[in-house]
Amino acid sequence: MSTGFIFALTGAILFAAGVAGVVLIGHLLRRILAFNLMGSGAFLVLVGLAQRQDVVDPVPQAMVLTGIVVAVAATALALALVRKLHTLTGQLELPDDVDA
Amino acid sequence: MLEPLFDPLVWLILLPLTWAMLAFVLGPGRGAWLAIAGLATQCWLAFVLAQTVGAGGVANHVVGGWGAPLGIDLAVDGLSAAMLLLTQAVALPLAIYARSYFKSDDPAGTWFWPLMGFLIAGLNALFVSADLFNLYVTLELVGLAAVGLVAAGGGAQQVAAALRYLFATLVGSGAYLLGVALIYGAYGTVSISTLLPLVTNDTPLLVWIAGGLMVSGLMLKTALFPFHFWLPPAHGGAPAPVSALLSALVVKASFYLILRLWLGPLQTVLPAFAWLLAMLGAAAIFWGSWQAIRAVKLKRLIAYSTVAQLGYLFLIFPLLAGHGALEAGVMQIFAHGLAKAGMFAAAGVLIKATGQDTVAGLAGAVERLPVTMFAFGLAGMTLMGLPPSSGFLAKWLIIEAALAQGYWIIAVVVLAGGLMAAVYVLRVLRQAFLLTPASATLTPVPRMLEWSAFVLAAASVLLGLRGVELMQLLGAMA
Amino acid sequence: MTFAFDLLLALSLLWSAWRTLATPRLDRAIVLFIIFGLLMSLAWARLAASDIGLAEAAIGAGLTGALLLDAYGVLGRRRGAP
Amino acid sequence: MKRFSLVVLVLSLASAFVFFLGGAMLELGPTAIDLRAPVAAHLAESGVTHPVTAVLLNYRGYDTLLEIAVLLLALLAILAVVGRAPASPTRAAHPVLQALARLAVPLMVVVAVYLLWAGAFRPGGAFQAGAVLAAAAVLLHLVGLLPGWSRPRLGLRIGLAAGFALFLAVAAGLLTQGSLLQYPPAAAGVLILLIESGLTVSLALILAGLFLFLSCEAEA
Repeated sequence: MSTGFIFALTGAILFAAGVAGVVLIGHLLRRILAFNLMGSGAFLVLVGLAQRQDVVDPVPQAMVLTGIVVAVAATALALALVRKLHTLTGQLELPDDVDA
Repeated sequence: MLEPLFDPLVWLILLPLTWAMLAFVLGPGRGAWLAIAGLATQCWLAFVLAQTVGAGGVANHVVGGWGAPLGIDLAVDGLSAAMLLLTQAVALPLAIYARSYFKSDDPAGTWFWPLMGFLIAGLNALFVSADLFNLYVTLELVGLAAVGLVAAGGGAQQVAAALRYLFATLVGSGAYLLGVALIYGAYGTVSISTLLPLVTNDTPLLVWIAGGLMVSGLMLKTALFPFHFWLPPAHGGAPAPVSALLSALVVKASFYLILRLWLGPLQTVLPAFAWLLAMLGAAAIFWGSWQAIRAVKLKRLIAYSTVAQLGYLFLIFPLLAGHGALEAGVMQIFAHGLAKAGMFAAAGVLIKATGQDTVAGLAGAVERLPVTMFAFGLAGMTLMGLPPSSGFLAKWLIIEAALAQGYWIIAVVVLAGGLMAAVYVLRVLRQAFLLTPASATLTPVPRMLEWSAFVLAAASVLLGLRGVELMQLLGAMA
Repeated sequence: MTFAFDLLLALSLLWSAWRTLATPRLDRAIVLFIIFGLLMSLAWARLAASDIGLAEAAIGAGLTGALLLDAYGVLGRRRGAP
Repeated sequence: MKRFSLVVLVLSLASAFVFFLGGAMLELGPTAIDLRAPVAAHLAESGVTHPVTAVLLNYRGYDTLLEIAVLLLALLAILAVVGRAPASPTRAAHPVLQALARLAVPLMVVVAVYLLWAGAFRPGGAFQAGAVLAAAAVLLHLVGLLPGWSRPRLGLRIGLAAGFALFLAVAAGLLTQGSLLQYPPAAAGVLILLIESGLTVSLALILAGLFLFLSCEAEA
């Protein structure tokens, strides 16, 4: 089993765990962590699967660099929103959505 | 052949990026005129591009001169040209509307112009891209801009809605990204034109999983039932110009991408899910309409109507193998885009004037704000599908395609959806026709707000009379 | 030998990810997440992707970790003094 | 009980997903397209010798242009969310820590410049350099030598947008060569270094801004 394949498989598990975390966990900071695990999983699959013969491929590597920057941008925005929500309501979980 | 320096395709991306950046540098609350001038130019560019595509088939731009699969290609066919046209045509009146809507001290308007610029740039870049990874970046550009617009300057409800929306959109694009990763693993390329000849009938299981991931992610972003949970609070809670942009354009972008994958690189995989998507679409029509009928708040009602109207788009998937379904889908995108932008804009006027966001508070609105209520009525006509509106044309085309292929059940769903739309639209109109209560006070509203809402709503009706040109444009497919 | 190392690294990644989501204390979860980020940059090095490894260490573990810790500190302090 | 069944449902779905995905990845043959050959073949014309940098800033430079837009946009969205916050007083740290920071920061600047310069032919480049500079700014903030940012003044806004503006201007200017971002091979190296230098400064400011704007809001 090649290095690339091992990490592609690891990535698949991380992705699934991350999505399960975002769906199941109510605490917002923890959800942000889960989202980041999900992103890391997708990145590992992208590079690992492309390099499953253990030959370096620069194209997916460049794509992952782009992806990491996008992920940190999204994380920072999510944190800003969580902090704002905490300032306004004192809560770290999403309130129920009501039409009133 | 157009001069590369003046290629409208590229400038539709560069121009909004430029004015968004300049509006940011100009500072808080500035940049309205910059945006309006930029959008006016973009309208013209989209029109020129549509004419070129209508005459010559497909417009291409090879970024960097490398060509796919090494570089990134941009391509515009009839479908992309139509989406570009709709985006600029909806955004320009909404920009004029927003300039009057946001007062100088409104915290929601502080960074509205650069955020809107990035949103429009992301949408245009999405509609022209022919590279699956590049499409991912444009999806994130659109998603983060939309979340920023929802959250801007808002209270707890709005921030919570934005967070819900953010997690939905991030999980959606994450699933899409994993799909792209699997496609790259299977074929070694993410360029749509390079993938097309590689996709054969003995598709590997990995590509099936990739297709499932990408479409599920995009369904979440399109708010297809049962993934619609994030849409009503986000679209119902944002300022009116933002709601209008999101409902008219943003959800359509991810739908467009599903359609693009369906007609392109995933054509051997996705048709297996056609009836599943159509069933969810039908469920969306009934559930969204029912919630709209019951809604207390006016903007909530319109947001649930969006959930329902998006359902019609998914009815076309079982019909795509036959004739006329694509035209029906695009007509529905246009009809709902223009009508819903007009309706949210009108609702913004009503809320500003009456000072409350409830259906009950509308009593007497017809007397006091006739133009706005007329706009609301015209937009409602399109949503119900009354002739001669474009909504009628869209529904007619869906029914025609369904009956031609023997799927009468789809025709029944469309007719039932139209009736339910009539119930929630008439519910608002009936309330507005009541006598003004003696206690009601009305804040005066700028004329520009009323008229830009009217222009959008009227366009949604008038398009029904000029649908042929749009159909011809769609004939120019890759 | 390299296979064993890869497997160990993959398992550590999964373990730290699991603990990040499951550990009851939030501050530990964040520290575990930073550890996860550092393990990720090791994985990138094993995949001969030093560019990503550098970026992951600086941005993924470093900046994201700092943002999370800062947020945790502020939210914790607010909670302490209502 | 409902909660428990949801957990079981999601976890079993996730396990099934991993099972099928792993199996599907195992049965994969060689790919029809191999981009390594064209990446290597055009490396001489790309203006840099490090393949990842060539992909990032030349072959797929358009992705990177949009990515900088995403980053600038995220900062903008944060500003829109945070709203107006008064400038906060800095918490002065222990003098030893401050002295250490004063020592570390010039070193980090040197590392950043090295990373930027190295990017052309080996791992490194604008992103890593910008991240190191941003880390230096965060460090200065943490020891109390740099206050959190309340609202971006004109100068700061120009700095935040400059890298993106430069990239956009070069991309559009190269339309004269035939298409967006089509570097002439002779000038590619210089243009890429120009873009990367601009990006380093703006990326550092944006990444630091993600921290410093948020940090300011917290203390308001």
